[in-house]
This record gives sequence, C-alpha cells and structure tokens, in this order.
Amino acid sequence: MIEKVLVANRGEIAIRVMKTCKALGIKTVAVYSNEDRNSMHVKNATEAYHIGDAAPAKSYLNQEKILDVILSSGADAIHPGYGFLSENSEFAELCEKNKINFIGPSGKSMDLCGDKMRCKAAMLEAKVPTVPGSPGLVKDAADAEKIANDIGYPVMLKSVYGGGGRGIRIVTNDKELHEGFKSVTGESISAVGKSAIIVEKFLEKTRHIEYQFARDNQGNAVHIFERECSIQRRNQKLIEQTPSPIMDEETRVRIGDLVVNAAHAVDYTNLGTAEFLRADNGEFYFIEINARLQVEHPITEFVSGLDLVKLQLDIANGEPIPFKQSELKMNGYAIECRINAEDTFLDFAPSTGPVPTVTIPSGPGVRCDTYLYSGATVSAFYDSLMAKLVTWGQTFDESRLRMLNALDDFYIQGVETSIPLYKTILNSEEYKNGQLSTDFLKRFEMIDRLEKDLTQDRKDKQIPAIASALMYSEFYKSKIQSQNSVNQNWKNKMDGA
Amino acid sequence: MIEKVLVANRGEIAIRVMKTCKALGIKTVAVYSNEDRNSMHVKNATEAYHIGDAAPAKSYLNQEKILDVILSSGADAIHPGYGFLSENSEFAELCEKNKINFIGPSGKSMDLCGDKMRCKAAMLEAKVPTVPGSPGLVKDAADAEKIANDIGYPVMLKSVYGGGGRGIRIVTNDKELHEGFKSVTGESISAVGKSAIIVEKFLEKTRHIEYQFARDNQGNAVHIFERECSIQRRNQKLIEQTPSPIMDEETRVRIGDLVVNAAHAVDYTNLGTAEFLRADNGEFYFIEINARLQVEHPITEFVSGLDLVKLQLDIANGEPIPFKQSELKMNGYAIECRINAEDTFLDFAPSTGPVPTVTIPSGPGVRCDTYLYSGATVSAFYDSLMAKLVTWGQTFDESRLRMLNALDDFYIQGVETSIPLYKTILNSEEYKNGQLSTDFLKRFEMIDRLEKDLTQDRKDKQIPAIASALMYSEFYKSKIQSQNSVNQNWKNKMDGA
Amino acid sequence: MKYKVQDSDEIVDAEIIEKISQDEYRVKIKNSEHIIKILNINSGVMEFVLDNKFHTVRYIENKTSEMKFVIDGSELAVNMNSHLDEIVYKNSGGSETGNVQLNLYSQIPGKVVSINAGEGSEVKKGDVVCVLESMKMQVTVKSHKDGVVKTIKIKEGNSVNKNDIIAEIE
Amino acid sequence: MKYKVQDSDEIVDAEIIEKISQDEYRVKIKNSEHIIKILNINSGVMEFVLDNKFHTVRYIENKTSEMKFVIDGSELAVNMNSHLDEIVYKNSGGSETGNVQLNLYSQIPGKVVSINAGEGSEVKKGDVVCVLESMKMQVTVKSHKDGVVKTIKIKEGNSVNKNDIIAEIE
Repeated sequence: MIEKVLVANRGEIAIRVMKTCKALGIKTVAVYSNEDRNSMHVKNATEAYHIGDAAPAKSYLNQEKILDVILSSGADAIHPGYGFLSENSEFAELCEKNKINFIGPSGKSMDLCGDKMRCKAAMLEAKVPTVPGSPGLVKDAADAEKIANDIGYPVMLKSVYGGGGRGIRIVTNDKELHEGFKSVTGESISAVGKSAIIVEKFLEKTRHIEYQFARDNQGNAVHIFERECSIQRRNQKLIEQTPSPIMDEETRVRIGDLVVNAAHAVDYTNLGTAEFLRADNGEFYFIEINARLQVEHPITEFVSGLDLVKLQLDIANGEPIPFKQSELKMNGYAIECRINAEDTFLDFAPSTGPVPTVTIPSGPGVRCDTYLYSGATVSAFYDSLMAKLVTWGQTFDESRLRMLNALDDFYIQGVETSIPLYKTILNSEEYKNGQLSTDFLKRFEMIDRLEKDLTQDRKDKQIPAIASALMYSEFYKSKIQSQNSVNQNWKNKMDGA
Repeated sequence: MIEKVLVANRGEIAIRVMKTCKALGIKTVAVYSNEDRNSMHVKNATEAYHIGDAAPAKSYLNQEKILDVILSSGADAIHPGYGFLSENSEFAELCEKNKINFIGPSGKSMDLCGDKMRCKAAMLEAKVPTVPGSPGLVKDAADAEKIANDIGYPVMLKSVYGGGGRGIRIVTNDKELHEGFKSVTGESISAVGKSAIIVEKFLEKTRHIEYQFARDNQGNAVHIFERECSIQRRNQKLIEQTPSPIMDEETRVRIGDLVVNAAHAVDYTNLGTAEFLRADNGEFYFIEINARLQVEHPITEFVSGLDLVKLQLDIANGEPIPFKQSELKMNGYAIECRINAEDTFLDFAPSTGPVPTVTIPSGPGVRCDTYLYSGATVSAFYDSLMAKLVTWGQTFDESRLRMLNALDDFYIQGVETSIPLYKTILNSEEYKNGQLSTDFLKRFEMIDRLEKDLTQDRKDKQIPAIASALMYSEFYKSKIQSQNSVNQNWKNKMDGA
Repeated sequence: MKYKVQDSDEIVDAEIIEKISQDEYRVKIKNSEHIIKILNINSGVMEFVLDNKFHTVRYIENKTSEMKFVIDGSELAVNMNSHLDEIVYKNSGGSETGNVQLNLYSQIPGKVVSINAGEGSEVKKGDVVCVLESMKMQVTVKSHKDGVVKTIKIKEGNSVNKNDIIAEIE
Repeated sequence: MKYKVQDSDEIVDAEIIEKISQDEYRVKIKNSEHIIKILNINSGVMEFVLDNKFHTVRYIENKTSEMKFVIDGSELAVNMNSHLDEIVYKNSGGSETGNVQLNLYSQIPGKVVSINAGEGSEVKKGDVVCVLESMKMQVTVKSHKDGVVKTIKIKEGNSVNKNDIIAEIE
C-alpha cells in the first residue's frame, strides 16, 4: 500500500494530486526549485525538499536529484503529474529499478506509446484506425502517387525533418502531387541537407476528441467517456468539454471499445488518454496515447463522479478497477477553460510577474484548480497555465452559463490572461451550436471578435470611466486643500495610491 | 418572465442567489445597510441600493423601504433568501398586492405553515404523523394522565409560557406525572402569574431529518430527498448531510410521499422544507414546514444535480416542475459544515471583526458559499454564519475526507471559528458510524474532546513553535545590529510586523 | 535560552548553532539538531521549512518573557527566559500573575444588557456578573473566581470591545 | 473639464456639481446628472456606486492630460483637458506623439535570443527586429512602423523586462 507519495511536479497539478493524497491519509513530498520557494505546492505537502535552480533541467527534470529525495524522504511512490518527467520512460524505469512505485504505465509501455511509428503499427494490428497514409517513408513521387490514390485526395506531403508548417504541402490531384513532391524535397534538402517524405490523408475541419481510459495490473480496462478538445491555439488546447456535442451513444460505445483495445494493445497500466481526430465525415482516427494524467481530467471527474487521482493510486497499489464499464454513467455536462498567463493580441505571448490580488471564482458547479493566491508569482521559467476553471451543469447551457459567470468573477491582477478570449468564444453562436474544429479560432475570426468586444466594452464604460476620473481629481485636490477631519481617513488611504 | 430580481438579503445567500440569476441573464438588485457598504453582495449585483442603518429593523426588515427600492429599480420579483423577511407573510402579501413576484409560497400558505397549531391540524388531516400529545392545552392533571397513558410514557409536561428549559418536566409514570404537573403549574404561576400546560411524547435520541420539496402553481409536487441535520447546538444546525445514514430506500419513498401530501395540505408553492423528528424506534414525526430556501440547500444540489434557485425561479415564473419524481436520482453523498464566527469554548459566543486574510478551500467535490474575502468584516449586527463549506463524494467516506481536507485548507484570520470543532467531530468514530442525534455534542462530549485535540495539537507543535521563537529573535536582533545588505530586504519586511 | 510551549510542562533548551547561509540555520532544540530554511518574510508573517516540513507563523505579540503567534493555524504562546524554571516557580505562587487575576475581561464584543453583580457584592466563580448582547444573542459573563466585586467598569446600554475590563474582583 | 474615453471619439464635458454629503456627489456628464456614492478608498482602489451600480476602479497612472485605470476589470485610458479638442487635433498631426512612436518596446519579459535587424538597417512595419524567449516559447518582436533602426538597446543573451525599449526606429 502506498503511504507516501513524492509529487515530482509544481503548480496546480501538484496541488491537485496532493489534495487526493491528503484526503486518503497518504503523506506527500513536494520538491521545489529556487523559483518556487513561495509556491503553493510547497505549503500543501507533508514534506518539502529543495531540488535546485529555477531552470527545469536543474530541478524538475533532474532525475538523480529527484531520486535522491525519494530515497531520503522514504517515499514509496512517485506521481509525475503532467509534463516534466511524466512521459519519460527512462525515469519510469529508473523508479522500477529502485523499487519505487511509479504512478503511471511501465517504462516499456510508455516507450511504445511514445514511438509514434511502433504505436501506429500496434494500433493497426488491434484494428484501431489511424490516419490513412504511407506506412513509413515513401521511396519516390510514384510511390507517393500510388498511396495518394489508395487513400484518396487531398493528401499531405510531409518532410519528417520539417515542423511548424515548413516542409508540408497539401495536394488535391496527381499533378499537384508531383509538383509538391519536388518542392518539399527541395525545401528539405536546402534546410537540412536531406529529405524524407511521408504521405498522410489531409483531413479538413477535424475535431480533437480523446478518451480517458484506465487499465489495471490484472488486465481489466475501461474507458471513462470522451472529451472534446477542439478549441486550440498552436496545437495547445484552450477549452475542453464533455460530452462532445457530436457524440451519440452508439458512437461513444463503438469508439470506447476501440480505446479499450488500444489500451490492451500497448499493455498499458494506470490512467491514460487515447487521442483521436474526428473527420468531418464522422470517421475517427487514432493519433496517440498520452501516458499520463491529462490537464483536462477534471471534466471527466465531474461527469463520472470519479476521483481520477484516487483511481491512479488504487491501480498503482495493484488493486483491480473497482467498477465495471456498465456501471459508469455520464452525468451532465462539464467545460474546462485553461486560464493562461498570456496576451491574446501578442500571438499568445507569455505574460509573467507578480499577482498581487486574485479572486478565485466559486459557486454551484464551479471548480477551480490553481496555484494562484494573492501574492503569488507567475514565473517565466514554467508554463503559462495558471488555473483550470471547470464548470458542471445538468445541461450544456447550464455548464456554459456557469462558466461565463465564473470567468466574470475571476480577477487576476498583474498579468494578461486568456479570460477575455474565452468570454468571446463562449458567447459565440458557433460555440453554442457546437461547430467545433481545431481551426475554430481562425475559422470564426475569434481574435478579431474579441478585439471588437473589448472596444465595445470600453465604449460602454464611458460614464463610469469619466466618473472615476472626476472622483480621482476630487480626492487628489481635497487631499492638498482641506483638513476636513471626516475625510482625513480616506485621504490617508488615498495616499497609498 | 422574471427579468430583474431584488435580493432582500445579505451575506452568502444573497451572493448565491445572484450567481444563478446572473447565469440565467436575470438582472439583480442588491440592498445594503450602512454596515454593508463594503460587503460582497453589493459588488455582485447589477444594481445596489442603500436602505438604511445597520440594525436589521432599519434596513433588511424595513418593508416599506425595500418596497420603495423594488418599485424604483423596476425589479419584477423579489428573492427573500432565508431569515429577515423570508417567512413574513405580511410582506409576501404586500408584494402580491403590488404585483411583485415574491419567490416563495403565497402569504396565505406561509401563514398556515407559521401557525404551529393550525399546521399540525392540517397535517393530521393529511395523515402526516406529528409528535403525539394533547391536541391543545390540558385541563388538569387527570386529563394529562389520560393522554400520557394513551401515548405512552415518557412524556413531557410543558408550560406554554416557559422556554429555554424552564417549565418543563419529563415524567415516566403516573406518580411522577402528578408531582410534575404540580411543580410545572407552580413554576409557571410564580414566573408569569398563570399556567397552561400541554403534554407531548418525550422522544429520546431523536434525529432531525428534513425533506426538500417543491410544488408548482399547477399543483405538481415532488420531494428532493432528505437531509439529516442532527448535529446542532442550541437548536441551531451545525453539520448537515445527505443521504441520512439511517435512511433506506423504502423509508425514503414512504416519508417522501408524506412530504408531498404535506405540501398539498398547506397549498404550498415554490420550494420548502418539511422537518421531522425521527425517534430511535424508527418513527418519523412531522415538526414544521420551513417556507423558504434553507441554508443547507447545497447538499441537496450536490446529490440531485439541480440548481434549486433556478427551480425557484422557474416555479415563480408559473412553469411546471420540469421533471418527474421518478426522474430524480440520488447521486453520491454530501456534507455541509456551517462555518460560524463563534468561540466554541465561550458557549458559542459570537466573534466579530475584520478578516484581513482568508483562504477559501477548493478542489474536486468542494464548494464554498461565503461572503468572505481578504479584507471583509464580520459584523456584530447580523448572524454568525460566514461560510458554508460543502463537499461531495461518491461514498460517504469520500465526502467526509474531502471535508476534513477542506476544513484544513480554510484559513480565516481575525475571528474565532467553528472549524476546529468540526475537525474533532468529523474525525470521531461516532460521526463515522452515523450515531447521530440532536444531543450529539453533549452525548459524546465533543467540546471536551475538542479541547483535548487542541491541547495535543499545541504539544505536537513544540519544535516548530520553538523554532519560530528562535527565528523571531534572530531577525529582530539582526534588524538592529547588522547592516548586511542581503538580509536588508527581509528586515524591512519584518518591520511591518 | 529556555522555552516552554503552551500546554506542555516541559522546559526546553534551544539555540541557534550556525547560520549556514543567508536563509538557512542550524539550530539545537532539546538536544537534537534541526535545519531551518527561511522561505519568505512579509509583514510579521514568516514562512520556513523545518526539517523539510513547511510552516507558516504569524507573530502576534512579543514581550520579554512571552511570545504569541499563530503557527500553521493554531494560536499558541511560548514562554522564554534564560531562567524560565525560576519564573515558572514564581508564577505558580501567584505573585506575578496576581494583577491579571484581578480583572474580569469581556471575551466578546457586545452591548451591555444588564449588570447582575454590583460593586461590593460577593460572587462565586461562575456567577453571572453581566449580560452582553451580540449578533442577536445574549451571552453571560461569569466571574473567573470567588471574591468581591471591587469596581464595575461598564454601563448598561454601552458597548464593550473584546478584552475590555468588565470588573475588578478581589 | 473635457474628457475622452479610449476607443470612443466623443469628447465629453463633465464636472462635479455638488458634494451632497461626506461620500456622495452629484455630477454632470454629457448633460445628464448622476449620483456617485463612494463606498471605500484603499491604496489606489476606489469603490463607488454610480446611479445604483457598483464599480471598482484601480488607478494606475495619472498624468496631466491622461489617466489610466482598471475599471471593473477592464484597463482603459481617459484623456482629459480643458482644451481637449485642440489637443486631439494636434495629436492627429503627430507632433505630440512623435516621441512615443520612435521607440519599439518589448511587450513581454524574456531573454534575447537573436537580433534580426541591426543598427542602420531599414525595416518595414511587421519586420522582425529581434526574437525573445519566455516560458519555453520564442516570440518575435516586430517593427511598429517603416523606418531605419537608429539604435538597438538590447544584447543577445541578456534579459529584457516588459516595456523595455528594444530599439529606436526613425
């Protein structure tokens, strides 16, 4: 039985993991970098160990140092959270070797999930559909043409040395394919001196739909429903929800069965997520398995009633999953907004610094996982996720309206946040109607609409803004001129301005 | 359709009502006394009107003033919250007369619920059992003896002019009854110059179990399960939970049917609560109907998934209840702790004043309804409920452990709170086993056990406490003696101490 | 220096042995060594890690021989002195604490509803001296000892704050 | 006094007409009267009720002709002057704002990864002047106008704060 867990992470996820541990009477060990000496996760743990400099490589990614702390603190298990060492199979194996219970899949299974080519092969064998395309590199343009005609146009030509949009061509017929093959090859060679191309079906208006699943040491597996995470920027999720608006029960069960097969195929243990692209024609294509607890797990907790960290601990303890697939029922609707410290208008550039005052939303159906407190700091060394605001409702609209309400109540002083953008999105007809796709922001020009909303908002504030200016002058003036005793106290306060 | 609601209340309940209104796009009007100019409910409303001095009689109970604000703000409905005007039938009728939608039962129904004798008669007619006893005053000792033998000993002889334990005798046989009758009569005459005695069955180890119910204008009624509120002090609830640990499904349905009959019997509309005593032998006895939203409604919201304020608004709009009894399912377990500003060791005396810093708990399955924020004030003019901490779990133990965790995380600087007592209670075997009764605190000597817990806690803190003293001296000394630049910044900070 | 923590009878020797770095100290408490790492100091609040356990302390009061603070949410007092044992001995004789025992304090803020024991009246420990009202509740203030009410410091209808002196009882 | 709220082209006359009581004012804005009730003032934050609607304002900056504050969560600027119309006219001619337009500011804090436009180089609006790194992300700083880079104020490998000057572009 796990009795003391080292949480090898920081921020909201470290705090969230500790909450469940604490409720279960399990001791927790925090680790912290120089930058995190005032961070909340340090305060919440049973024990806290300093592990080095701010840079992740010198602290949260420092395997030896973390192993030292595990051994000296007497922790018998480690929870990696997400990011950092969570999907590092080498570290998982290091823990196994030292008889420390790594709360996650085995290093071997993690390795398989991390190798996209091997994982894809395993999926094909388990009859889980993946994005159609060449099984590996194509030899030449003729080979590419053959595959393109097999899977049907449009297809994508991708240099494996490309990235960030470079070395990619979308082509819609044989002629374009031959031209594209030449230019991608050329680009790749001029950039890195070599070329290697794969062909993949190009899918338009795709949705990102993923399934939470669990598999225990005895080989029992269940899926815990889908999450739709289509609203993204730069391939990073911004808003997630469950159930997905395009999902019906038949599809949920059919894809869910595939997910269970996928979990068996990679001999997965503990909690994981199977990610799919859903094409506009309704087909689902497996992309990858995320071998960890996801950022967006709270929406699944809301609709399933499960504590997923508890389930992780149970499985890590060698217990069988304590329920059957048929006992899981979806209850209501949940939405998560990732509250990032970023400036939407600066292409989502990070915004960092102290947060002198924060007001955290609450209320019926509202949950906020965050490391923020009045006086916290958003560090430039770590990622920009400050808080996860999650709401539940009996209906989709109830969850949406509660979210809008909670976004209104969330006040974070000192840094730019993604909150205004989420208000614009959640108020849009397209979001209400469930017209989701991974290019949602661009397709519906959400940034422009946000700008218009903010301009309108400032215009609407004309009268109170002028009133504020009038009152400032009044109190500023009276501070100098009058000695009225009744106002003295206020004037003194005003001097703090 | 209700478009603008005046919330004739303050504190956490005003805020909670406004949250639902806001989410539904309904405008809100706050009223505030001098004492509440910095209170949260003022900030959360669409509009806020000042209504007078701190004393409730001059503000929150001032019917004319509140009616003025309703009319001048153009509000079309009023939500009374609990306390203040919520069960004032005169005010409900004043609203009816002015065509303002009072969100609650009609004045007539409220009147009937408020008159305990008439209400008891209505219940007997509707075959809802009430505490057995004399139908009214007894003529003499012989009359009392006859009733006592009908209902069975032990019985209570109660002077209607008594109160607070005076003028009450519990008797277990005819002899004691005759002696008791004499002494109660004597006490009453010597105290108030007259005597009037009723006889009631004396129930030991009773539990307080109540049912949430709703009835619409079309006469449809449902119950929304029970709440057990046995843990009390001075007849005020401290901890509530649902489901009740002694309830089985058969009983739930059987008593639930009685509750629906009770609602019909008093021609109730909107949400109400039927309170019962449950005797140790399993019998339920109706006590009264609370004709308003209860403090403890969030635990029902957690297990039913309903937003009860939304349901109130729907019914007030004349809509039928949007679900059937059979569609309601209980999901999981919920507990509420009333976080009061009071000193447990001073016989729960109020503790008031500014709250410079507060940390509000959050996490999976945690909800906190509160008016507190860092910088808030607990006023001596109003009641001592600062916050309602509510947790949900799939199992009773999960809800209990989450509550203990959340109580630990709840930090309220500046006033005494009931939090330490709740930790002692929730950790006790008696609470875990569901051995609840209205004399729980006394029966299990909880205050003494709290005292022991706190003493132990201080003893356990010996080492960190001495370390704190050492460090204070160190920084205090170095402030005077050294000019070490590295420490300078900290010393400056320390000067703020 | 010697220390005594509230509710514990033990008198403990403690001292700082070494300042390891700008924010780290080695201390000796009760014959065993501990490492303190200061994380943060802000307006009377200090956060530190003691033997890898986080603590937060808010200092409330600091007198020559007694210090009060809230540590990890619990308010407690620490007595300290280089000759604490002697002082503890004296206190038990009542010589130093006599004055404290004279005064009856109000433990809540409220309005004085009634004075039940006038000047000169004899009271037993637990007798009601006055009744206060706060938050719609009446609360009795009871004598902390047997004695005679020397002076009453309050008036009916007036307000008192927490820790105001209600009466002197000899 | 005349006022212009950010994003609005309207120039509005406004004044305090009467101090009704210690905390209440009657004001005239755009020819209509409003009542302001001050609830609280604390360290640069003022809470008030305007025509029965609560507002909270945090004052950030106050210059002779411009004031910046956060009102109900939105940051905005108000220009004010007894001759605001003339100033607005001048500004559109660029004479007063010329200096502001010279500097290219960093809009995020970060480490300088590369400088892409050296001193003397010609840039078009939108050209990359340098690349910063923050939170594991690279962010480009683009020229805000067509011109020539007069001076570069940053060095590769160094850190810049938000609002530091990156370059002067003429």
